[in-house]
Order: sequence, then structure tokens, then C-alpha cells
Amino acid sequence: MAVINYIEAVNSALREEMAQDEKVFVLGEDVGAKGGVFRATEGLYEEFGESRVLDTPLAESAIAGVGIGAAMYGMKPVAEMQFADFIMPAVNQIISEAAKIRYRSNNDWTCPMTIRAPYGGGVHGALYHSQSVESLFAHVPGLKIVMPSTPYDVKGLLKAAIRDEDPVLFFEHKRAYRLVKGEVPEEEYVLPIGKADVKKEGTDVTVISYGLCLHFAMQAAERLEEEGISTHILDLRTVYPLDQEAVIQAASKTGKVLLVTEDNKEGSLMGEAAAIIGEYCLFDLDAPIQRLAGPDTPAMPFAPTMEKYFMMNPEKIEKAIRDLAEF
Amino acid sequence: MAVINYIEAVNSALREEMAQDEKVFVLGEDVGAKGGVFRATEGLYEEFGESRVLDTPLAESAIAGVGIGAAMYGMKPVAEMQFADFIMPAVNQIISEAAKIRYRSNNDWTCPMTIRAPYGGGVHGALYHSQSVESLFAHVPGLKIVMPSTPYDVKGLLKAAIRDEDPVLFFEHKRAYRLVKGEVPEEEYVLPIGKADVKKEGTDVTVISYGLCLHFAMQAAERLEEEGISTHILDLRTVYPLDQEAVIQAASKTGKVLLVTEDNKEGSLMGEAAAIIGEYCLFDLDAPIQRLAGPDTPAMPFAPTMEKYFMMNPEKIEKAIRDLAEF
Amino acid sequence: MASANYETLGLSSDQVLSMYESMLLARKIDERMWLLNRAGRIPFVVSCQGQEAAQVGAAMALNTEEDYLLPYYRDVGLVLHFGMTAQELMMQGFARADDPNSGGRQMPGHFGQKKNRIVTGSSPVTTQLPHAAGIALAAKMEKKNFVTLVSFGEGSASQGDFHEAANFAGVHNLPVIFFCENNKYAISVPMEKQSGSEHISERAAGYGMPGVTVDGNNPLAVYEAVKKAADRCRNGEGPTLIETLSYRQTPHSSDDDDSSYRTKEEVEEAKQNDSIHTFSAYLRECGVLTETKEKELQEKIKGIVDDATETAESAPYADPETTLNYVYAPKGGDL
Amino acid sequence: MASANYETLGLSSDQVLSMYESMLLARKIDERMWLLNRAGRIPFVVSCQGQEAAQVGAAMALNTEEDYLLPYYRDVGLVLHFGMTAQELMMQGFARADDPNSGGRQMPGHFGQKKNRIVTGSSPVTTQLPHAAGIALAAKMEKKNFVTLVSFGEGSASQGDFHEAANFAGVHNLPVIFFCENNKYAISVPMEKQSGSEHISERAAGYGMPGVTVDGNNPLAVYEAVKKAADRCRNGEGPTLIETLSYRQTPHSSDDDDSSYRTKEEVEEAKQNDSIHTFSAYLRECGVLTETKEKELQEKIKGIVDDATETAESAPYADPETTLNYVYAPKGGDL
Ligand SMILES: Cc1ncc(C[n+]2csc(CCOP(=O)(O)OP(=O)(O)O)c2C)c(N)n1
Ligand SMILES: Cc1ncc(C[n+]2csc(CCOP(=O)(O)OP(=O)(O)O)c2C)c(N)n1
Ligand SMILES: [Mg+2]
Ligand SMILES: [Mg+2]
Repeated sequence: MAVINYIEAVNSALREEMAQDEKVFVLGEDVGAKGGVFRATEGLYEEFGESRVLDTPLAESAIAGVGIGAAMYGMKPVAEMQFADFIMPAVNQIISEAAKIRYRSNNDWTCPMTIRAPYGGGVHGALYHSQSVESLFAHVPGLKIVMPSTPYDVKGLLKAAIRDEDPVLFFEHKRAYRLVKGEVPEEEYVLPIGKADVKKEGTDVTVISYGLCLHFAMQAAERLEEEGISTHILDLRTVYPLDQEAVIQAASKTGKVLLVTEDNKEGSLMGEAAAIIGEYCLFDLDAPIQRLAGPDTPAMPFAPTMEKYFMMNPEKIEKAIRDLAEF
Repeated sequence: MAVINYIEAVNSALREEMAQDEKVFVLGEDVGAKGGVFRATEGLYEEFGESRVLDTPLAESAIAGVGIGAAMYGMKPVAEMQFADFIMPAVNQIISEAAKIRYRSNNDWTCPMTIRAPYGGGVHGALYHSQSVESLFAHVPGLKIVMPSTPYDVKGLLKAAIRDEDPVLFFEHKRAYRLVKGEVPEEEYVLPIGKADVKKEGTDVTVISYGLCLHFAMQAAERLEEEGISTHILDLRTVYPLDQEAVIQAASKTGKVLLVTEDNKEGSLMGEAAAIIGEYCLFDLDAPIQRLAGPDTPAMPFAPTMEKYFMMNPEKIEKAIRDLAEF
Repeated sequence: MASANYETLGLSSDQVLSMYESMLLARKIDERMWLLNRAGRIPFVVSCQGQEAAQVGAAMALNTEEDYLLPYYRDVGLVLHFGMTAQELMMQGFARADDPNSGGRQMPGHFGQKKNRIVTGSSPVTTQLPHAAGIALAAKMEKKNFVTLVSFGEGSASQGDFHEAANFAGVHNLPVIFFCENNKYAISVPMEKQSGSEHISERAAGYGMPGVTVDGNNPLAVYEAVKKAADRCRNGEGPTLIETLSYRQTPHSSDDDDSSYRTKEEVEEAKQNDSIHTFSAYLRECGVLTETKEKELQEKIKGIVDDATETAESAPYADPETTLNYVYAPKGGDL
Repeated sequence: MASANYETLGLSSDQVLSMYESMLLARKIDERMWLLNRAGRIPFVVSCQGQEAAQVGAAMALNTEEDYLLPYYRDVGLVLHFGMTAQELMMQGFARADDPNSGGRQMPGHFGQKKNRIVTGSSPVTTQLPHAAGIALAAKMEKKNFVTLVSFGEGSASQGDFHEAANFAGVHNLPVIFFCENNKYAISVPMEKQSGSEHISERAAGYGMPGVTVDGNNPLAVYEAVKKAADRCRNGEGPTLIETLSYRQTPHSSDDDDSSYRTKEEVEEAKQNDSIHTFSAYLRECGVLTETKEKELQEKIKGIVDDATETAESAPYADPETTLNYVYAPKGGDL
């Protein structure tokens, strides 16, 4: 198996799906000759031509809306939002349209579209190039939201998203793009959307997380292993709809739960995870349900002092796991 | 004290604030000569003139954005979104701009603006005139979200919203407009944003809710009183940021908690309430935390059979309280 | 009315007669809906009255066997021509399970029927414009020769999506027709408070496409403009913006009272140009229509509307539990 | 360059000289930022290079004591003229606590300074246009005579907010100037893929306002256009859309590599029209500038930039815990 990084997994999934299905095409700002501002679409313009790798005008509502129209016709558009922060102008198209097309037409019309966007901080991106936007959509029936943590998951889930018969939001952690590497099989594979994944078995404390934070949790767990604290780690992978069963199993296993997200605390989708646990695992719990998250400020600042203060990191998680273990 | 209905309370708060402060003005679609499609702004056009009661072009991003500009200058705009469902095109202006202006300018600029919108179902409004949209914003630091249940709260909180130094989203339940009546003092009063309110004291089961559902809960509680079941009812009133202390107190009081919202279940703001309870009240709980909400379908359908199936009502709440009491 | 003779436009007498029939059918369905609403038998109606000529003129210029239509809520005339039946429309009015648009899930006026290439629409205005550009983009990518027509009110042209869609179509030279039915009001807001320009068509130049304003009470003028635009589409010459001028003869919907913002006199005066009457007069003038024929037509249509009403009213609602269906693909999906 | 003599525009030799000085200062600050970035001393830079003439020409036509400015991220020339100092700009570049724009919270180029009526901006493009309409609306409501100028790139003119803001301003006849700095690219996307029309100014008619395109390399031409637009504002004649044509001389930002989408030759050719050189030549021709004076100016500016860099670099960052400040009103708010 080859070791590739997170963004290479994105690129490779796109390339394979485009090669395999002529209906698949990519649209977005700077995805063409430039290959995307992060280079996620690098080489696709050269390989598949201008008509399947479309540089659009600077207009996110049109990027989503044109994609939706093409998807209703029967194409398989993969739209890129240059930064997740800039998905905001497209919210009406995504929530009012993409999410509701199958439902409102009583299954007559469908919208098999993927929207990719880099999210997350730790890249000196300041307020508008660092946000986590999943909680904006993680209450919208009709959407699926995928947020993978490893190159393996990225590739298998992005291919699944493109083939899905319904709209999928696919959020990629931009700090993970070149930081996170991992093994990916040469052969073709697809992973199931909607299924969480146990990334580490453990017995003392359960951590439930996703995206870049998953890696911070893995690092924290590794260090704590030396202290004799065993951490069970569940990677949500699909954050909407949540894999309830997996959350219940993971929480029940240790009875001590830490929910970790880089997002602001109040109203993050970890509230939903807590609610599931509070409903189904109450009598299995040995400690209060803990959430570790960003502070409730609009987004992370540019200056390194403040960015660091806001960002999640292994140390914060390590401390929280230790506190729970000792509870 | 006069008994007025919910929408009269809206109208009266607007009139008083406009009379009192020349900087206050109203803008939105059809708010002028027509007085609003629900008549919330009735008579204001005649009393304060065209320049303070502005009929805007049909463009919600501009309604929000123009309001934001005026607010930054020092005006006190009150923007109306004709239906909460149509706030979607304005999400970028609300989340990227209004919510972050104070923070991003390090307290140099501010955005003292109110955005009113009628939400909720039970009015044969179908998919796009029935939605609850609060969870879209209930994770955005910088915003405050008020969702009152009674005419008294409507009036006192809308006046507070207009006077607030930061942006406030004020969601009014459209089914409550003419259904819900209540006493309102003749004298001027203002209520604090950010404070929940115990609407009924009880000892067996705690219901936490807001908006129209609060009334359904009151009706259910009344019926259950006859069976000897005593319900404690907390009205959140401000749904973001949540009044943590009040939630903790209310949950701890009975140890059995039912969270009720008309919104879809997964990802509703009741997840946040559950998380607070799971973190702070775990050892006071005598039963799993229960949530009663709409099903996870995009929105409620038009046909009465399906609308009824989706909508919250006193019977559903009554059953859920009884189940908890008997747990 | 029409100064141009229909024959010079390449239309046969049968065709203009069928146009008139469609206009009349649309009007009669609409009038029935109001009666049903006022009698408490259906909860809501939103009207085409005053816009039938524009709608039918446009539909006639399209190929209803292959072109795509993204109508807005007043487009009874357009969808009828594209194959939706009176009965299907009534099923929608009564929110019955057999409503092909949504199975009773959406309000009346939210059209959609895949077999007739009528693309599902929603309530938030103007969202359909980018969709139309997307379908036209697909046509271009797949080298198909169909035309996409998307309609909307003049108020809806104030939304950002109008701009983004038109510009996208302009840049990519897409085979799409932006069809603006300017009926002078957006609920209570008149054109002067809606648009900085006198005509919506003046915006076309900003996207590099032709823009025309035509008399929306004249189905032949509309036909001519749409035909030309459709030909441009099929010849690879790109999009066109067409604005039709007419007047909304009813209140905005059954929930609206228009007396607070316009006078009865204004409405009455506008009705002088009611296309149903002026086109009927024109067809008689041309000898295409006679009094007898008109009577026959009126009776035939009454029969259709009666039957449709009866069948729809006695049809069942969807089962309550079906509320849960079709959030995602029924099976094979991953969830 | 400039065919029009500055005197016929009513400008004094001192004024044109100060214009040149502002242009040069903007350029030199920008160049220093790149050096600092490439040396790893600041994390990010986004440039004004190539647009100084447009920015300074516009600023000169406004009343910097009362008008409102909503700049976009390249507008070093505009904000300098409105009172932001080189040192303040450097504080922003180094993300220091004393950055008046945001206290180090925002990336460089996100201007805002209330005392100079420079309105706080964000990263999502075009959101500032409705704000400008709102401020102009407030001016009208409060019967104040100030002008609001809002600037943006030609790519940003594709956003729905451009349309909604321009139309709002058109309907209400607001005293606002929409100032589009067309530098031919939006990151990698050239004008042909960005706009259906050749010029952004062609969109003005659709909102009932005048639209003009001027040479953005000629500060006097820009001055003239903005002066006229400002006069219109103050006379109650409403908004104007102005498009300046220039060329983005640097990559989009320090994170961009422009070699994947444009040739070195193209960039070099564009630099032939660099306004810093052409305006300098013009001023010498007019006898306003001499070699000695130019040298003095260069030295003075170097001193300013050196000092600013030094002071900023040695200034402290904001304390980590201040991250939590100013989400809401510090006190007196209800939360
Ligand atoms: C985004 C959005 N905002 C508001 C509404 C409420 N609304 C429904 S129709 C309408 C007026 C539409 O006017 P116009 O586009 O001129 O169409 P007309 O009804 O006149 O045919 C409004 C404001 C809506 N449906 N969508
Ligand atoms: C809504 C939004 N989408 C995408 C971006 C990313 N982005 C930043 S600048 C830019 C190009 C802007 O081009 P233009 O408006 O022409 O200004 P220029 O940089 O050329 O001066 C893009 C796509 C953004 N900032 N905001
Ligand atoms: Mg209209
Ligand atoms: Mg540009």
C-alpha cells in the first residue's frame, strides 16, 4: 500500500471517479488551470479538459445552484467551495434546494451532488479561513455530511459521496491536507457513508471526535497509554446523520465520555452526541459527559497567540482524558 | 392590564420604540402600505412615514446587509424577513457580517440590529412556510436569538432586542400570532435577553421548551395535574446563548427531563440543552434525558394528514411527560 | 390587439386556436380554484390571471417534447402546455396523494413533473435560475440540442441568484431563456420600489446577452420573442432575457388583500387589456374563432374543470406515516 | 500619460504631488510587506501593486473628513489617504495588538478604523456593498451630506450582493459610489471567464445609474470620474458605478503562484503601464516633480517605512486570553 497525504487522497478520488464516469465533473473557483488554491484538483484540467473542470465566476450561490441543476438533469457535479467559510452565500441553495429536492417532489427528482470544502484552523487563516461550518448543516434532513480524518477514509468516502444518489457535503480539514499521511490501497475501494469507525480500542475513557481533532486525540491517547490510561477512540466520519449505534456502543464501553471538536462549544454537533448518550447510555455512565471544544468566540484570530489559544491540540485533550480517567 | 395577542405585542413594541428613538426604523418586504403579510407592522407606515418604514426590493441579503450598514453608522434597524424560511439568502450577511463586526474590529465597530422573522408550522404553510430555523444560528457567537412564547415576553424582549448593542434574531411563532393571548401592562417595561423563565412550578417532571410548544406543554401539564403528575416548565425565551444556570436548575429540580421543540430532532438546539444537563446534572437524573421533536424530514408537508403527523401538539407532550413520570 | 398576423409568424390557425384554448383552460382552472378556496374546500390559491398570454405564447415557441421548463408559481399556462393535466393541477390544489408535483407535500403552484421535464420548484423565489443554468450547462456538455426556459416575477429579479445565474449563463454562453413575467407588483411592492431600472430587460447587457421587453398581453408577441430566443439557443448563440409586461389581476394569493396597496380602479383599468378577451377578439377578427366555436370551447373546458375538481376532491390524502418517506434514496443509499 | 491637465481638473500642483506621494508610499509599504513575508517575518501579504493610481485618484476626489469608505483588501492607497498611517498598516502586517483594524485578529488587508470612517471589512467578498448602501441610506435619512464609497474587484462583482446592493441604491437613489477595481484577474480566473459582459460598468443601466469605465493607471482620470460621482451624490442625484482598468502586478497574495495561469510576458507587458512610473513622468513633464524632489520623496518614504516596520515588529501580540473579548458589548449588554 502506498502512503499518501490527505489532499492526494482527495485528488486521487476525484481523478478515479472522473475517469470512470463521464457524468462526473468539477466546478468551482480556480479549480481549472490553477488546480485549486490548495491543489486539490491539480492535473484534472489537463487530463479531462476545460469542459469537465470548470472555473466558475466568483459566486458560490451559482456554484451550488448550477451544480444542483446539472445534478437534477442527471450529471454528477462535484462543486468546490474555496474555503468552507465561503459556503455561506450558498446556504439557500444547499438547504432550501439540494436538501429538499427529493422530498418535495415525492421522489420524482433527485440531486446527486457533492460539495467539497476545506474547513478548520491552525493555518494562520484568521476569522474567515479557519471556521468549522458543519453545525450550520448538521440539522438539515436530506443532507449527508462527511468529515474524514485519514487519507484512507478521504478516498473511500469521497468516492462514495460522488456516487451517492443524494447531496453530500464533504468537509476536508485544510491543516490535515499535507500534515496527515496514511496508507491507501492500490485497488479500488469505497467506504460506507453513515458509519463511524473505531480508530482505537480502549477501556478507560471514550473519545468521540472527527477530522483533525481525531489525530490530536490519537496522540494524546498514545502518551496516556504510558501512564496506564487506555482510551477508546471513535471517529464519527459522517457527522450527519450521526451513527447513533456506534455512539451508544462507544459511550457504553467505558462509561466515561469526552466529545472533542474544533468548533465553538455551544451548539456544536457534539451536543447531539451528548443528547444521544444522555438518552441511551445514562445508566452506563460513570462520569459527566464532557465536551472539549473551541471557545464561544466568532472564530479564531490571526495573531499566533490568540490562534493557539483557540485551537484544539493534543495537550488539551490529554488533560481532559486524564481528568476523566481520574474521575 | 390589557389582554392582547402575540402579534399585537410585536406591533406595540415596534411602535413604542420607533416613537421613542428616531434612529429606529423598519425595513422589509411589504412592511409599508400593506403593513406586513401578517400585519406585524400595521399602522407604522401611516404613523412614521415611508422613510422609516421601508418597503425593500425582494432581496433578503440586501435587507440584512443594508440594515447592517445602517447599524454600523449608528441607526437601529429592525429588519423583517417575511418568513423565517426566507432568511437563507441572508445567512452570509448574518453569520459572516452581523455576528462578527464587533469581534473582528476589536470593539471599534458595532452592529445594533434586530432581525424579526415568523417561524413555525401548523398553518398549512408546507415545506417553506413552516420551518424552525433557530438551529441554523444557535451556534454563532456574536448573535443572540430570542424566541418568546407569550405576548408579555414578546413585547418586553422585542424592546430589549431593539435597544441591544449587538445583533439579535427575534423569531416569532406565526401560529401563535393570533392564537396566543395574554396580559401586558400599560406601563413601559423591558425584559432581559439571556434569561429563561419558569412558567410553571412542579415537582415530578421538568419540561424545557420555547415558543408555541411552551403552550402545548402548559396544556399537557394542566391535564396531567388531574392525574396527580406535577410538571415544572422552563421557557428558554433566549435560545442562544442558552441560560445554562436556569437549565441546570430546572433539570436538577425533578431529575426527569423532557426537552420539547417543534424543530427536527437531530441537531436541534435541544441537543445543547441535553449536553448541559449531561455535564452538570448527571447525578441528579432519575431517568434518561428525553427529547420530543419533529421527525427528521426536511420540513412539514402541506396535506393536513402529513402536517398533523409532523407538528408538535399537547397530546404528544402529555404522553411523553406521563412516560417519564412513570419511569 | 396583435398587429402581427399569426401567419407571418409561421403559426397555423389550429395552433393559435390551441393557444387560445390553453389560455382559457388556465384561466378557468384558476377561477375554479378561487371558488373552491372561498368555499373553504382548498386552503390556498395563487393565480395566473393576467399572465396566461405570456405563458402560453412562450410555451408554444418551445419544443414540449424535449425542452426543459423551470416554471414559477403562476405558470399554469406553461405547465398545461408541457403536459400537466387539469386533473393533476386539481390534485395539487386539493393536496392529494396523487398530485404528481409533490404528492400533496407542497403548496399549490410548486410545479414539478419529471416525465414532462417540468423541474421541481420551491417557495424561495429565484433559486430556480441557477438550476436552469445548470441544466443548460448539462445540455452543452452532453451536446444535446434542447432549450431550457426558466420563469420568474419581476420582484424575483432583485435576488442575487438572478444576477449569478444570468452571469453564469452569459460567461458560458448557455442555451437558456430567462423569462421574466413582470406583472407590476411583488405582493404589495410596485415596480418603482423594486427596480432601479424601468425594465428588467435592461439588465441583459451586463451579462452579454440580448434583453427584450414585450407586451405580455399579446401571446403572439411573446411567441415571437421566445421563438427567436430558442433559435438562438439551438444555434449556440447563448442566452436571452425576455421580459413580458402584464398585470396581476388578482390579489397576490388567497391570503392577500390588495386593497391596502392599490385601487380598484387601477385593477379594473388593467383588466381592459385582459388577453383572454383581446386574443379572442383577434381570433374572431381573423376568422379563426366563431361564436359557436367559442361556446363549444367554453363548455368543453367547463367539463374538464368539473371532472378534474370532482376526481381530485374525492381522491385520498397521503397516509400520515408517508411523511417519513423520501428524505434520502429509498434503498441502496448508504443510510 | 494623462491627456487632461491636472489644472483643468481644479487640482493644484501640491495636490497632484501629494497624490504621487500617497501612491509611492502605498507601493513602498507593499513592497516591504513582500520582503518581510519572503523573509518569514510576516505570514501573509495581499497587494495593492498596480492599483495605487486608481485608489489614490479616488481618495483625492472625496472629503476625507466626512465621507465614508468601505475598502477592499487591496486598498492601501485609499486607507492611507483616509488617515491610516504606515505604522498602523505595519501593525496589521505583524498582527500586533496595536493594529487599529482588528488588534491582530484579522489578516492583513481587512481594514477598519472608525475614527477615520473606514468601515470594518471581512474576507467573504462583496458583503460590504449592501453595507455601503445602508450607510448611504442612513445619510439620506439623517439628511447628512456625506458620500459613501465602496470598492471591490471585478470578480467580486459576480456575487449576488453586488446586484442586490446596486439595485437597492438605485431604487432609493442613494449617495453611494460603487468603485470596481478591475485588475483583470480574480486569483486565476480572467475577466472572460468571470463576466458575461466586457465591462462591469455595463451593469449600471440595469439599476438606473450611470456606469463608467476609466483608465485605472491614470489617477487624474479616476479623480475626475469619482469627483463627478461624488458631486452627483451630494446633489441628490444618486449612485454611480465606476470601473477602473488596471492590472494585478503581483500574484494574488503571498500564498499564490501565478505562473500556472498567466505568463511572465503578460505581466511584464502590463508593468509597462505602471502608474508609479507614468505618473512620475507626467509630473516631471509638467514641472511639478524634479529628480531631486523625487529622490527626497523616496528617502522620506523609505524612512517612514523603516520606522513603521521597526516599531511594529517590536510591538507585542495581544494576550492569548483576550481571544475571549468583544463577542458582545463589554458591559451593559444583557448577557
Ligand atoms: C426568498 C423569498 N423571499 C420572500 C418570499 C415571499 N414572497 C412570495 S412571492 C413574493 C413576491 C414575488 O413577486 P414577483 O417576483 O414579482 O412575482 P409575482 O408574485 O408578482 O408573480 C414574495 C415576496 C419568497 N417566496 N421567497
Ligand atoms: C465569498 C468568497 N468566495 C471566495 C473567496 C476567495 N477569494 C479571495 S479573493 C478572490 C478573488 C477576488 O477577485 P477580485 O474580486 O477580482 O479581486 P482582486 O483580488 O482581483 O483584486 C477569491 C476567489 C472569498 N474571499 N470570498
Ligand atoms: Mg410581480
Ligand atoms: Mg480582480
